[in-house]
Amino acid sequence: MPSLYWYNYLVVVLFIALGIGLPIVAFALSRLLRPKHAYAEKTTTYESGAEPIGTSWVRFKVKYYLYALLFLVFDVETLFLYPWAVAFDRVGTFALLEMVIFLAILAFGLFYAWRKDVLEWK
Amino acid sequence: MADEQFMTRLVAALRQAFGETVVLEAQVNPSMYGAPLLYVQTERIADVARYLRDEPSLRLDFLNDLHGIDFPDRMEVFYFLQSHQHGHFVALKVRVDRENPHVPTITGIYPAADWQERETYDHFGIIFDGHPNLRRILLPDDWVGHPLRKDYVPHDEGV
Amino acid sequence: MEMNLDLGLEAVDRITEEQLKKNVLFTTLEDVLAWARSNSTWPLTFGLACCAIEMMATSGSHFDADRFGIFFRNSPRQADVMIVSGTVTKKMAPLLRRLYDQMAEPRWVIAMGSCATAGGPYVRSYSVVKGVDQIVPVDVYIPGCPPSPVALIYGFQKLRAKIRYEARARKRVMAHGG
Amino acid sequence: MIRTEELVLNVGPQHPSTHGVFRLLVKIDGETIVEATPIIGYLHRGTEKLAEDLTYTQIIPYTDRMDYLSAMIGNYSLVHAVETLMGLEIPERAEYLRVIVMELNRIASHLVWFGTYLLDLGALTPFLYAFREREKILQLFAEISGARLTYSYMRVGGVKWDVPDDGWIGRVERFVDEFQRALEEFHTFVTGNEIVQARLKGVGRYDRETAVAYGLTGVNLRSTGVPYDVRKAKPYSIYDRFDFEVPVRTEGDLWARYLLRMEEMEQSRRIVKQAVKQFPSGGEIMARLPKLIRPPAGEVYVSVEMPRGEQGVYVYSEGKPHPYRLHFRRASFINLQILPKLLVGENIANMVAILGSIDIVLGEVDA
Amino acid sequence: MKVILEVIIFTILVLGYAPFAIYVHRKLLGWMQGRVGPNRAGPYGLLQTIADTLKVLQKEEIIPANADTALFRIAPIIAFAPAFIVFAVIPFAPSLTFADLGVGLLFYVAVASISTIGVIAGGYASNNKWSLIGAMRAAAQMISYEIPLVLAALGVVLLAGSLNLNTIVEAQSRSVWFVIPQILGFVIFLIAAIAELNRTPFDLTEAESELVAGYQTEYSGVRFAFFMLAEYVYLLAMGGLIATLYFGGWLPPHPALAFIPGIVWFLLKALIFAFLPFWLQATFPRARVDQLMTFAWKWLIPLAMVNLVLTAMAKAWI
Amino acid sequence: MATGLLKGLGVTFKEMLKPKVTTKYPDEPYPFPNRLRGIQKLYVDKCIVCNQCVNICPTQCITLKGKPHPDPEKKGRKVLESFEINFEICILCDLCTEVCPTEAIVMTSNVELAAYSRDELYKDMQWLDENDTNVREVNHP
Repeated sequence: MPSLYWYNYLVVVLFIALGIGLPIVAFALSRLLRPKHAYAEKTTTYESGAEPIGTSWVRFKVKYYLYALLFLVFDVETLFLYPWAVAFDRVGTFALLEMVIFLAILAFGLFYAWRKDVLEWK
Repeated sequence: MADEQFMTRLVAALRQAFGETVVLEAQVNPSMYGAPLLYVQTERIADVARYLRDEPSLRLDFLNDLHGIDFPDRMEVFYFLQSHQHGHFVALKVRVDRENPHVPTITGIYPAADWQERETYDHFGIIFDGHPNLRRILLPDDWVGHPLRKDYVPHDEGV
Repeated sequence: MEMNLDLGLEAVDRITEEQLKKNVLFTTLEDVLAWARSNSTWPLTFGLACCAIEMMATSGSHFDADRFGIFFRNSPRQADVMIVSGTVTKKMAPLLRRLYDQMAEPRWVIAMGSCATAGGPYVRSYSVVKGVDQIVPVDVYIPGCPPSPVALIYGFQKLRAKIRYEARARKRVMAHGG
Repeated sequence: MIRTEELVLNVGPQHPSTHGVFRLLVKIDGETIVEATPIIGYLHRGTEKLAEDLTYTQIIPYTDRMDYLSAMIGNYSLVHAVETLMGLEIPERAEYLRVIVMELNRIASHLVWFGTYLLDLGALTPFLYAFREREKILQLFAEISGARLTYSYMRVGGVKWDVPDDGWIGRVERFVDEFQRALEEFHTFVTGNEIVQARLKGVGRYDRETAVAYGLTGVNLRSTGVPYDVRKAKPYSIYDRFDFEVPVRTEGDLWARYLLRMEEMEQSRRIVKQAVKQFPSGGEIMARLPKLIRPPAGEVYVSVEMPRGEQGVYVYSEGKPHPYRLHFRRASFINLQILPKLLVGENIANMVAILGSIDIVLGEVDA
Repeated sequence: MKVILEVIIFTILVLGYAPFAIYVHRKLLGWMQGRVGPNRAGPYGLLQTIADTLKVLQKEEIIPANADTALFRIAPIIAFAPAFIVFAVIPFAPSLTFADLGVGLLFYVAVASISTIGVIAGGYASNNKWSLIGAMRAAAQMISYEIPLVLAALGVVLLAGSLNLNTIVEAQSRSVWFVIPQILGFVIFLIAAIAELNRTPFDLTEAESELVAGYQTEYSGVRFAFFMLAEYVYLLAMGGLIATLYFGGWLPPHPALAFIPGIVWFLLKALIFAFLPFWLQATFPRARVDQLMTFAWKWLIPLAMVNLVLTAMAKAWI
Repeated sequence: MATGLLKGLGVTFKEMLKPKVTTKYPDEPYPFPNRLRGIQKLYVDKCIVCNQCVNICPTQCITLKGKPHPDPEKKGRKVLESFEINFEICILCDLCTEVCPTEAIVMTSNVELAAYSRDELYKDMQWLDENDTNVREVNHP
């Protein structure tokens, strides 16, 4: 039933519109109520009361990005698992074996990262 | 008196190591747990402190206190040393010229002296020669004067 | 601005309270907003000295500042009230002013304890600011050294009354310039 | 080559975990601290200078405000120095009262430490429980001295107030019994918590030589195996009459310091319990003294064991009602020196935990 | 047209829920800490959060001079919208699912993780060091816990044979609730969910005692409120998902109790899991970053894989 | 393994059911002990203008002025003309009441003193005289 299919996504769009619209309405409402009195000292960057030294937009530590890479690998791989899980009843035991191999490769990758100390947060 | 004997031995040992003039005066102060109070030659204070810390029979390894005192004609720096191993105490004092106050630092021997010397500098303006980071510690860097001197006049520019 | 603050405020406070009790809907928008402001005073987590301990005790189980909607925020951006809880030294003064500047308006200041009010026991000290009102405008002064949590809660009640009064008067009301 | 940059970050003076107006300038790479510089003095109030113009009785309120978490012991440190200089005999009953309030104050002070330390670690509730127990002690203090925090209870020669005649001693006894259960609850609630253990064990470690060289005292020193407690090493008041232990551990890490402070509360509880049992039924609470105290000319340097370590008091007297020079050796001030050394290589979460474990009171650091 | 009305009613309910949740949060915390919590604003303090909301609306909004203004402004929307959008696919009652998508679970997981982008954007745009560290922590933590979360949910998908959340609930009416066969998966999912929600002991991104207020440090006024709102709405959404996946959604615990409408059962279960984090918050301290990451990568992910293989084996052979 | 965590959850859960310790203040007055140091009360006619309280005050917050006794029979004695406590800087150390030989100045346990203006914190003779609730019963131990 294609119409129901589209209907469902229409509702999703409605939710998206509301999810974005609500904050905008609230911001607009607040604009009517709130005082606006900005001066130079007020808009300085907060840093525990002291004057900040340097900006915070620096080349941040690479460690965080390594995790991002790892995540990308694992998350994409888990995506492959979803269709497999849904179709598991139909594809049967052989698919199980395939998936165990797939997972074993994944686990090996994790193990590799582990041994390479990528998982050590320093 | 045990305290007297300890002091006599201590003074003798110091004089043997650094010469007669190293200890200027010595007395036992009963209000300091009977610790000998020695006035030490100002230039030799670091050597004396090192000796007191390293000599096995003394092992005064704990710098309990360090502070300054201001008198009309001179300033003094007071050190209170203590031994965790033997449980005895020694108080040292050096005299400093008010106009040109210089004392050798003992931070190399007792890391504990670091902030206490800075505090003494902050309050009295006594300069500890060789201190790695002799800046004001309690007062702002641009403060004028040394407030614990008796002749300190507040230099107040308001807030 | 010389005016009998005390009397004026208490009267206003009573009216607002009664109206609110009757029916929230029938009060004017101003009253509702004032009610909201006065019931949600978030102080900045900012302890200076001894008074800070009593400030902590006020949020402890025994006095429970949370009852009044007093809910400590760490960032000045989200705070409404700055409780100056202790001695302000000359070294601290510029930083305190910066923190005050960084608070979002409307904002209030409580000078807690005699040190913040006028220097207290350190009034003759070389390094202490004689009253935080030289740096930031103060709304409520709480004497005591340190004021007990009861005194602080009472101070907050006074501040709430003032917030409601200000909403009616539609202006800031400061006892000393401001 | 990938190059990352370091950030210079101000921690404090307005920061929830600096316990006051302490400022720490840290250089961080990611979250790892490369260099740490403590900046103090934001609460420097010039107590030592003020004291030179005050009589000894008038200085007592100022000692309240130095280590404001343990004002009773702060009071005692000053009167102890003056009494030593004068060679005074203190009435028995006053000595017992002093010990009871001092040890109760030690418990109260450690409770604040316990609460705020767990707050630093991110647990909200222990803070509330600790303050609930502390409130009971403050109530007892308010009953005997009239204040909750700044007691000004001690006087040269004795104490200001006798016990309230409505069974104060009995209430103290009841409190110490109840407190034992509260301590047990803390242990189930916090000490046994695996996250707490994982946060504390093996972190912020230093050895015995470092601790001694940096002049650490109190729990910070005892966590490295040096059994140095002023109450035993330089006995004062009537501590020799009580059976208590000086808890010592050798690990030198945060966990050792945590356990020691918890154990100290138990030991203080034991002392109070014994003192209450032995409490003399009558007698004076003040030695006979002139109204204006003029100690003889001379110098005195004595110490007492504060909850944070050894507090030394130096008085140079010229025989006048005012001290010529008064100096406090503040335990927190000296203990804090080791901080930059401990922080290098740690991350921000550990920074907060290490700072908390040194247990500073800014009123004392800056004086 | 009917659906628009329903959605609007629902929106109002969600907006009403958030103050209620914050109120419950503060009351529960208070009771667990031996105090009474808010009790002044309105009867029993019920209007406390309303007062807070109205006050926040009146607060000035400061945009730091050094900040990336545009990003700073939209970050709260990015954080809030996903938390709200995911409600579209949650089955509240047999006949009440707004969007009955075939890939419901996938939709949920995909959309919910966008929230993180808002947090990171807000933290980065502030140009504040505390915010930056908070944002970086958020990035590292949320992506690390995303994997065990997804892997654990796979066990349920395997059992139900569908990604449709309605089908998953219905599958549980035929057998037991999935919490029983998937107990390991449930524990992993719960832990990962709490980490995704940034609740104690995983509340590292806004760790008060370490990072002042984390990524929200520079936010004031209504934009700050939306970060807060996002958190609480996301809590309910996650509670709803846990109830759906593991506790049979709208199903009554026993067929004899079927006379009570499904929506009641659903809300009951969802609220239990939405409020569970408050209890944890009252009890636990915060874990450290490195411990947290180690826990995710060295314990949860391998365990989730084991759980998946075990489930598949059980399904194939039993 | 996680027994400590579970026990902790038990502690908070039990606490939730226990009665709360929170005080009823400000709905009810807070029961302070009688010795509590709140603000002073002055008995004007008891004062003999000996100036001891002025001298002992560490912050010098008391100013008083005396005048000759109006009753000519009590020549040489003095009565108060004005008495002010600058409550801005009073630290409630209790030394003034301790030295007062006639108990003219005593403590009360009133702490509800917050003010909108610093001027209100100057407490004059009349205010201190009228401040007669919760007066401390025993002033000299």
